[in-house]
Amino acid sequence: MASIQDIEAEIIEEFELFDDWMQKYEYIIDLGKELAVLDEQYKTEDNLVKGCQSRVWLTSQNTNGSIEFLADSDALITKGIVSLLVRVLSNQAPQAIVDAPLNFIETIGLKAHLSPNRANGLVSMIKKMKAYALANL
Amino acid sequence: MASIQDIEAEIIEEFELFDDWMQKYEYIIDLGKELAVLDEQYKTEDNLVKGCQSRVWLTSQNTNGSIEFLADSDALITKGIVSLLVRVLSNQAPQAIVDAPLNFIETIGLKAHLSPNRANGLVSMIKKMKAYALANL
Amino acid sequence: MADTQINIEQIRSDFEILNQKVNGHQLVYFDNAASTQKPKVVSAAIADFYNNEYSNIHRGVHHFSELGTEKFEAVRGQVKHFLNAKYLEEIIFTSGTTASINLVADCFARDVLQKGDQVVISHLEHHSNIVPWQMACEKSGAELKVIGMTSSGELDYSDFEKLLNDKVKIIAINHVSNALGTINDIEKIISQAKALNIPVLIDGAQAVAHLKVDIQALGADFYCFSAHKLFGPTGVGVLYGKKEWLERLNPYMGGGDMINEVRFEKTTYNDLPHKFEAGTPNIAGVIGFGKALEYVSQISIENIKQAEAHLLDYATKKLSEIGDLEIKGVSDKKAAVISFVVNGLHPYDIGTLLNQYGIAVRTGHHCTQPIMEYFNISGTVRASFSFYNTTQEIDFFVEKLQKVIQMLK
Amino acid sequence: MADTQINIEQIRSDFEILNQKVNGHQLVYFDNAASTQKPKVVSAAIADFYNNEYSNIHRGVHHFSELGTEKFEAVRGQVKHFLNAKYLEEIIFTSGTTASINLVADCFARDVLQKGDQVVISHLEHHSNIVPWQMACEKSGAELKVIGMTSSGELDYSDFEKLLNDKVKIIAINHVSNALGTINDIEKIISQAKALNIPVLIDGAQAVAHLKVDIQALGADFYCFSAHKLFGPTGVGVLYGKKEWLERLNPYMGGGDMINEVRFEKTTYNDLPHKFEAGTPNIAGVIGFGKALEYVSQISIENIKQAEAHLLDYATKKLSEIGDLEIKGVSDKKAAVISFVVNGLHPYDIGTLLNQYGIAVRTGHHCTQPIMEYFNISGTVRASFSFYNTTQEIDFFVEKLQKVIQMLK
Ligand SMILES: Cc1ncc(COP(=O)(O)O)c(C=O)c1O
Ligand SMILES: Cc1ncc(COP(=O)(O)O)c(C=O)c1O
Repeated sequence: MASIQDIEAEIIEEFELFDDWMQKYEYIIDLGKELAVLDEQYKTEDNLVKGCQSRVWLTSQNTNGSIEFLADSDALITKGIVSLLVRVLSNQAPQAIVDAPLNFIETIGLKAHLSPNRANGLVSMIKKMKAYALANL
Repeated sequence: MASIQDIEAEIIEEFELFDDWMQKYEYIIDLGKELAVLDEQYKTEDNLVKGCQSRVWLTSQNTNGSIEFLADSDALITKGIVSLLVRVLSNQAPQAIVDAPLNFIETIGLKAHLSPNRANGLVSMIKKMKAYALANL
Repeated sequence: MADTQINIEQIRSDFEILNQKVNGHQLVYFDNAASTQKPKVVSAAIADFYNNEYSNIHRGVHHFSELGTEKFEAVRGQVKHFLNAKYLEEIIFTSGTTASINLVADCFARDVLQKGDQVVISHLEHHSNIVPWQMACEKSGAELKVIGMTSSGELDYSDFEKLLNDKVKIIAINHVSNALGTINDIEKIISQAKALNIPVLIDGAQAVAHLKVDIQALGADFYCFSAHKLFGPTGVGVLYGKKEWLERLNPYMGGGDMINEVRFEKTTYNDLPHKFEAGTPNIAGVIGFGKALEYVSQISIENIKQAEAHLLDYATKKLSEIGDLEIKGVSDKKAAVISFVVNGLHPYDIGTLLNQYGIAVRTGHHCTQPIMEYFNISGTVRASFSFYNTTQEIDFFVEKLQKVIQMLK
Repeated sequence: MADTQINIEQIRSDFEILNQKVNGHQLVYFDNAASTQKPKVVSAAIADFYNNEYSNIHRGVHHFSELGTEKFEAVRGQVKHFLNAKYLEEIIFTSGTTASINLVADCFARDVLQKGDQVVISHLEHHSNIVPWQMACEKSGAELKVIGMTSSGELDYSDFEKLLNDKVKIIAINHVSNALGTINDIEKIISQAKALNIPVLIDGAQAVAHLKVDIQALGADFYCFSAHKLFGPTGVGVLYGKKEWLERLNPYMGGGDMINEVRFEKTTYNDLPHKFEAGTPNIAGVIGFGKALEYVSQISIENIKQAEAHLLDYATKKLSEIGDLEIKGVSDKKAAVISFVVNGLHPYDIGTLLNQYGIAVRTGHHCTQPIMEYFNISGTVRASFSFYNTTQEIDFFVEKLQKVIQMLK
């Protein structure tokens, strides 16, 4: 498995290909569409991450010290970003997840979506992912 | 008895003598000092005119259709202005009191003291004087 | 001008922000129901007051304290005139609509409502006209009753009639729905309530910028709104209350200015309106609000209404041509608000992409979750217009919206 | 500069109003305890926000809504830093000190106080820290207890100790008396209260502009102040509350922003700090307040304190030389406030005549009637200084005061 740093670098490279915001958003939307649909059984109140604009569901699983995340959102753009976060943080060791700076979000120009003001659930999702990793250290 | 108009004109004339605000205020202060002290028996809660900066007491008496006002204040400047109002409105017929425009206050430059914001009780006092006259029409 | 009776060029130059660029595009501000922009006279008045005349007001004998008091109290007069209220002391300044409603709800919970009484609101309310009443009911033991809504986004008036009975101690209804734009028939509601002697509070937050309110003709007992939705500053609200009611209710907050005499054994309260205005008010905000009212009266609400009706018609027609787009709230009496959903698309996505074109719309539940629940949707995209908007802006918006829908499909 | 560590010329040029003429004289503004003046950066920030960036905040996905939210929330961070609070969500924005105190008092009346409980305030309080507690006691059946004062204008600490017992459910005390300037020993009060686990609310309205407040070091459970007394805009207040307390108390007002989910059957509340911030806040005011805090931190509270201590000493000495003049409040720990009476003369007369010389002082009871009653006077003349005042202004004031006294004698 590639390291978090490697995957982040990979994503940054992918985004460098885009000339304008439209291509970028189209890509994110595609990512959102492609993200494996979360099984309805996981869309529980417990797995729901608060965010009054769009909702995010997240489940986490620890298999021999490697953590897997499954997630979904009702909004496509949020879902696209969710897919990036899942790609970066899934199947990593708990400590690596806890330490992940997630700089790529800013580099690829999506920082605004990660502001706590967005109320799209992403900030809380990251917090939850890290908290889960921390609990599984 | 001179009419309200005459007394107002008289007062305006008196104030025209003053070159600056200091003379004017000195005169008002003197008027305040000279105003017959209201007998303590009249300084009742009932006769008190609300005003949180300075307090005014007012009693009114109707003798054969001519109304007499007696008044006092705990602040000298207020008392001076009270004395002018008493001078203008006392011993007049109720209708004349009700109708009195009291323009002299503005003409002699004391309008600010009569603003409802002053909280010096003067506005309420005038209201009370007119209300008493109205009730004695 | 082509669009309206009013000189739109002139007007747009009064609102400097309309020249701003967002993401490389000229700002198209269609979030007026959340808050309107301010003509520059408003901020100029505020800045001038702070820089050249500032002082705390009420009871100061010095020059600037008097001047500020005069200016502040003059705005009370403007509001009285604006609403055509009967008495100056019926105008209470608060920090906003929400504060105005909470004031009444809390005073009612304490002074009026009893266990077994009922409070009537509607399904169309903003959270600010729901939650205070839930809290008041919890405090007093009264019961909350809700007038239903119809699929066109209107009040269900027959339901309202069924709810009327002498246990109802207050009815609280918005004048215009912020989520759907529906102009409610509050005249009807008030007259039916009057017949049973039930007081009515109108949440006028969305009405005052769009239509003429004559409070004496209406006969409402309370009327609440925010300055920031009427081209004025944030942090200023109005509570109109009928004199008899304001006299009957005890104060909401305690503090400076609202007292007559403070003794530890017993405190007596000041006269109206001060009884309900504890503490230093938003002096500069109120003075700025005075300028906004002056500005509005120059343009005239009648002209504003006309201009907005035109924009609403135009946009409704244009949007109706977009496939899969459904407008929520289709009453034939509407303020210039269009809420819509596009089949299968999330409002958040649409709003995010429109923003890339410099178009500001609001997305989400608009603080009206019960309405969203009624339609079984998570939210809408809401475009809300003001008289400074243009049909050109609507054209641009519709064009980009179609593009955005394509991207998301 | 001769006066202080700070460049007074530079500073005075930041406050444009100090150049105004009143009745032909340069304004001498000694009414700082009522409200401070604003550096021009404050009004400039407000005007700029309204003209170029305005939008309603929270939950908007469009550019200006995001920008506004960021700026608004950044000020919360500044306040946290200013008070050295532990958590961001301990900072609640209100409309003023009075609103902050009412919020706590009302929540306590509902959630904490029971019949037989006691609330302790002091004889030195502003009406805004008396009346809300009287109302809370009336609602809950708790009893109001008052710490006495001494003839020097200090709290009677031995009296305070006598009032301590486990029926006391909250102690509410001002940090600095607005009428007398006394800096109360709140450290002592808080530590004695802590020993009995009694929460303490500090009314810091008069403190924040004059001395450094470190809320973690202090250990107060609640701390309230107004922006307008800290060189900021009107209509903005702060309630600091310890997280445990804010979590325990239920919301004060209901409305937009403070909810998580609204259902007619049941509404759930948002997290801190939003739980206590219902409705559209005073966005522009808070952003302006951020500028004021930035300004204060550039000057530094330490420098402000020093400059003001010098002014206080200077004025106290000068005034003490005037016969028949008696300073009320002679604690050796005082903020830059001098209240005085002149034998036989009414404060209103003195204030009125000083105003003719362009001197702004406050006269009356200063919203502290119990203090006036203690001294058996109807009011005082209060000169209160800020760091932008000068000893030259004090000289002018003292000279004219003597003249005024002569006129009135
Ligand atoms: C000690 C004290 N507490 C409370 C207040 C009330 O502040 P505000 O009027 O800003 O609510 C003041 C202001 O006069 C004060 O000096
Ligand atoms: C209908 C309605 N009521 C109440 C409010 C609350 O107004 P404010 O947030 O200014 O208190 C709003 C504003 O969104 C509204 O649209």
